[in-house]
Amino acid sequence: MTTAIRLEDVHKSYDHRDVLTGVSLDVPRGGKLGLIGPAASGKSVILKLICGLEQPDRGTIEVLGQNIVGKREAPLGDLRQRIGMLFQNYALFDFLDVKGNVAFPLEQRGGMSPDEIAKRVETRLRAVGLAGSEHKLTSELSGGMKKRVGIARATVADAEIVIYDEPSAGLDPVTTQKIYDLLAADHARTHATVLAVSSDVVALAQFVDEIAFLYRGQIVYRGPAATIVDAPDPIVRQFVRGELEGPLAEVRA
Amino acid sequence: MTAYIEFKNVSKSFSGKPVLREMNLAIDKGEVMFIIGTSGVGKSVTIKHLIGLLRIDAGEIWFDGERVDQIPERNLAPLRKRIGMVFQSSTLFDSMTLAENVALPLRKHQGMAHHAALEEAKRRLAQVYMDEYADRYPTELSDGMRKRAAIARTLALSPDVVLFDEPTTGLDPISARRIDRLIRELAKSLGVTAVVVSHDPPSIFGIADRVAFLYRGVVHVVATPAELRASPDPIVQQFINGKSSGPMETPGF
Amino acid sequence: MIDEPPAGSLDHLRPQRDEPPPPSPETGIVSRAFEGIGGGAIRIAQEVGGIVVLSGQVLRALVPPRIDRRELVKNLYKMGNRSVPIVVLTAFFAGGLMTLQAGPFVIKFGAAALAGWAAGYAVLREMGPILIALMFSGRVGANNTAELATMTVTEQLDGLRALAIDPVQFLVVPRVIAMITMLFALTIIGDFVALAGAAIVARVMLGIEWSTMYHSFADNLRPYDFFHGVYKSLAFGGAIAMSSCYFGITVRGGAVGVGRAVNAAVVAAAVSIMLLDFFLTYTTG
Amino acid sequence: MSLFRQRIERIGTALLDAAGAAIELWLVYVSTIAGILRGLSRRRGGRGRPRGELVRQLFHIGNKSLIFIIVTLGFIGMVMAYQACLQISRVTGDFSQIGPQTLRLIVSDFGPTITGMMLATRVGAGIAAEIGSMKVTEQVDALRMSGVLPIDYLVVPRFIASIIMTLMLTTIGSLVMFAAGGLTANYSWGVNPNLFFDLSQVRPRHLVLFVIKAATFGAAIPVVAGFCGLRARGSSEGVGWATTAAVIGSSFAVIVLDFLISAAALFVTGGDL
Repeated sequence: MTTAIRLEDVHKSYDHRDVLTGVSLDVPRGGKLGLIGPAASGKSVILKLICGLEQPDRGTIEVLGQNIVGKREAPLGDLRQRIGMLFQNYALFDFLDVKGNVAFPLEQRGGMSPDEIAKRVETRLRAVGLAGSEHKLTSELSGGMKKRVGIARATVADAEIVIYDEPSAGLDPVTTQKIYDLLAADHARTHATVLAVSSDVVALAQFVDEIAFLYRGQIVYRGPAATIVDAPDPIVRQFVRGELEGPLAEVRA
Repeated sequence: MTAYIEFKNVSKSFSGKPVLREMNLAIDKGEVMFIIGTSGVGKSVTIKHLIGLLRIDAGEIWFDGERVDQIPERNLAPLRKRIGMVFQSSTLFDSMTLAENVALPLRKHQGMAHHAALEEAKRRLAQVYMDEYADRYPTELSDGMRKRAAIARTLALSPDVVLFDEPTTGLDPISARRIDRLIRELAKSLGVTAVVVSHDPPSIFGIADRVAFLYRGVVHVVATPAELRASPDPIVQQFINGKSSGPMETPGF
Repeated sequence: MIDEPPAGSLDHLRPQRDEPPPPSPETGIVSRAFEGIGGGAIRIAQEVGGIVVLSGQVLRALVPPRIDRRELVKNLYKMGNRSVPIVVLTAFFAGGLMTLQAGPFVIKFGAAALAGWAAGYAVLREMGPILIALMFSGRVGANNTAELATMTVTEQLDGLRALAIDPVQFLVVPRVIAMITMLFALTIIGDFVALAGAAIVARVMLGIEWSTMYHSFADNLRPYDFFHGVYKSLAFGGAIAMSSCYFGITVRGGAVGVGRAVNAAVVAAAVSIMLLDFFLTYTTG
Repeated sequence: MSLFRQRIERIGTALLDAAGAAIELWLVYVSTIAGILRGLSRRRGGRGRPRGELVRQLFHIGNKSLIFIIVTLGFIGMVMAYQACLQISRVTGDFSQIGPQTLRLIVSDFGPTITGMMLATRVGAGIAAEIGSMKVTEQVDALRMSGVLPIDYLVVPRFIASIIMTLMLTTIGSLVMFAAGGLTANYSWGVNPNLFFDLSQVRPRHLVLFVIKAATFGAAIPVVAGFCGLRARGSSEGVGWATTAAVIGSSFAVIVLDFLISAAALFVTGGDL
C-alpha cells in the first residue's frame, strides 16, 4: 500500500457555503506534502476530514488503507491513534501539566507500563528541549514552548501519519527555523508520512518534498517544493511571491 | 532638543520577569520606523507605553517635546487623538458594519451627526480601497480586509503618528504585501509618522525607512534596512536570514 | 507573545485573581482549611470592592448624562427582545407551580378561595420577581458578560481606549441602564402572566372555576403586594447589571477566562438577588 | 416574499432547530448512560476514562457550591417564612401550621427546586464554560485524536458527581432553609420554635418526591450543560454562547421537570400530598 492518505472528489460545505468543491489528493507513505493557499480556502478542513473529526458531504477518503467515510466514532478512534496532529492553536489540555499532555496518547492507547510511558515521555521532552519543565502548567508556557509540547505529544506514539496545522504561525524567522529543525529530526527518526499546512511558504518549502496549492475549493497545482517560487502556474507564482498584481482575485472569507 | 518620539532609559517587567532593561530609542517626525526582534522580546509592549495602555516601571517617554508617560488615564484623550494604534487583532466591533465602525470616532470626537459620519466614513474606507464593503460586517471578511478597515478607523481622527502592532502576522503573502503598500502610501501621502512592530522580513526590507532591532531588553542596533543587511553583527545576521543555529537567544522559543 | 495583562483605567478594578500560592504542605489540615476560607474571603472582598468602584464610575458618567443614545437603544432592543419569551415561560410556570403547591390545601379543606390568595401572593411578592430575575440574569446577564469578556479578550476594549473613548462610559453605562429598565418592565409583564398561569393550572389541574380564582385574587391581594415585588426588581436589575459588566471587563486569559467570567457573574448575581430580596423584604415588608 | 411568510419561515426554522436540538440533547443523555455502562463493564485499564476525575468533579461541583447554596437557600428560607408569617397575621393570626406546612413544602418541592435552580446557575455555567472552552480551543478534537470518546471523558464523571452532590447539597440546603425560616419566624413574629420545628406533616411520599426531584435535577444539569459546551463554535464568543445557553437550558429543565414530577405526584396520590 504505497499511499498513506487518498482523497477522491471530496466535497464539504458549511451553512451553505461551499468550502471544498471536489478535492482529490494523495500522500505517498513516508512522503512529506505541504498544503498552501489563500486564507479561509479550506486547508484546515482537509486536515479535519482526514482525521475523521468531520465527515465530507461527498467523495471518498482512505487513510492507511481504511475507508473512513461514514465510520462510527469508536472504530475511528482506533485509527486516529495511528495519526499524530499538531493543532494550530496547540489544543493542549489545560487540566494536565506538560508531562501529562505528552503521556496522554500513550496512556489512552494502552499496552505500555507506566514507567515505560514515563521513559518514552522523558526522551520526547528532551528531544524538543523541554527537559526541565515537566510539571509546568500549559498557561505558564510561551507560544514557542506550547508549540514544542504539541510536537512532542503528536510524535510520542510514533504515529504512522503526522499532521502539522500552521506549525510556524505567528513565530519570527529564527524561532520558526528551530521548530522546523525539530520536525525534520522527527521525520528522519520515524519516516512517518507528513502533511503540513502553512501560510509561511518559504519556511515550509525547505521542509516538505512536494507542495499542493488549494484555491477555490480545489487542488489547482501540485509540484516539487524546491521550485515552488517559479511554479508554471501564474496564480501559484503570484501567491508565493506575494505580488500584488496578478490573476489571484481578492479573496473574501 | 529631544527627537519627535523618544524613549529614555525605559524599563518594564511583568510579574518579576524584566522585558525592557533601560532601553533608548529616538524616532523622527514623518519616518516609517520598524521595531523588530524575535517573538516574546517585548516589541508590542514597547509601543503600548506610548499611549498609556501600559505604564513603564522607570525611565521617560517624550512626544513632540512633551513628557507623556506620567499623564493619568482620564487626561490621555488629547494624546490618543494624535497617536492612533492598529492592533494585531484589528479590534473592529462585530456588531457594527465597517462604516459604523469608522464613523464611531467621528461621531464621538468631531460631533458629527450619524449620517454625516457615515458619509465621511465611506470616504475614509475608500482611502484603503474598502469602500465597496462599507455595509458589510467584520465577521464576513478576511483578516486582510478587516486589517485595512481597522487602519481606516484609526486614521479617521487624522492622527500625527500611527502605531502598527504586527500588521502582517498571520496574513497570507498577498494580503500582507497589500497592507505593507497601504502603510507606506499613507505614511508618505499624509505625512504620518508610522511606528511598525514586526518580524516579517518582506515587510521590514520592503517599506522601512529605519529599523530598531530589540534584543535582550535593549535596542541592539538602529539602522536602515541596507545597513542592517550589511551588518557584521552575527546576531543581526542570524535574525535576518532566519537561521536556527547561532548566538541568538529566543525567549519565545 | 507575552500574555501581558491589559492595564490602564481598569487596572485598579482588577484584583490579583491568580490562585493564591497553595499553602505549604507542613501546615496542618485545620490551618490549611482556614487559609482556604481566608483566601476565599479576601478574593470575594476584592471582587465586591471592584464592583463598587465600577458602580462609582458608572454613576459619575451618569451625573451629567453623557450616554451614547444609539448604544442604549441597541441594547434595550437586544435585551428586551431576547428575554421576553424566556421570562413569559418562566412566569407561567412560576404561577402554575404556586397553584400546585397550594393545591393540597385547597383539596383538603375545600377552601377554593384560598388558592388565589396563596398563589397570587407568593408570586407577586417573591416567586415572580426572583425567578424572573434569575432567568434574566442567566439569559441577558450571562450573555452581556460573555460579550464584554470576548471584547476585552480580543483587545476591542483597548481599541476603544486607543480611540480616546472611555469603555465604561461607551459600553457599560448604556448596558446598565438597559438592564435595569428591561428587568423592571419584564417583571411587570411576568407578574400578570404568572397570575394567568396560576389561574389556568388551577382550572385544569384542580378544577377551580375562573370566577373563584378572579375573586380570590381581587379580594385578598392588595396593590402594595404588586408594587413590593416590582420595586425589588429595580434593585435586582442593578445587581445583575453591575456584576455582569464588572466580570466582563475584568476578564483575564483567553477562551477559558471568558467561561470563568460568565460563571462568576451568574453566581454573583444569584447571591446578590437573594441578599437584596431578604434585605428589602425585611426593611420594607 | 411577504413579511408574513418570512415570519412563518423563521418560526418554522426555529421549531426545526429546537426539535433537532432536543433530539441531540436526548442522544447526549443516552450516550452518557451508555458511557457509564461502558465504564463499568470492561475496565479498559482506565482507558477512555480519566483517573481521579470523578473525585475532582465531586470537589469542583460539591465543595465549591456549598457556601453558595447555604447563603442563597438560607436567605430565601428566611424570606419565605417572613412573608408567610406576614400574610397569616393578616388573615387568621394562627401561626401553629406555619412550621409543619413550610417543612412539607420545602421537602416536597421548594428544597429540590430552588437548590436545583441555584445549581443550574452555578454548576450549569461552570460545566458549559469548561467544556465550551475545551471545544473552541480544539482540546475536544485532541481527545478524539487519542481515541477517547468526549462524552465518556467529559460528561460521565460530571454526571455522576452532579447527581451525588445535588442530593447532598439539596439536603443541606433544605435544612438550612427550614432552620433559617424557623429563626426568622421566631425572631420577628415570636413563633415558638417547638411549634415551628414539628415534623408531623412530612410523610414518606414527600421524602420520595424529594429524592426523585433532587436526583433528576442533578442528572439534567450536567447533560444540558455538557450538550451546550460540546456545541460551542467559533472562539471566545462561542464559549459565551455555550455558558448562557447552559444557564438557561438547565434552569428551564429544572422548572419543567419539577412541574412534571409535581403534576405526576399529584395525579398518583390523588391530590393527597
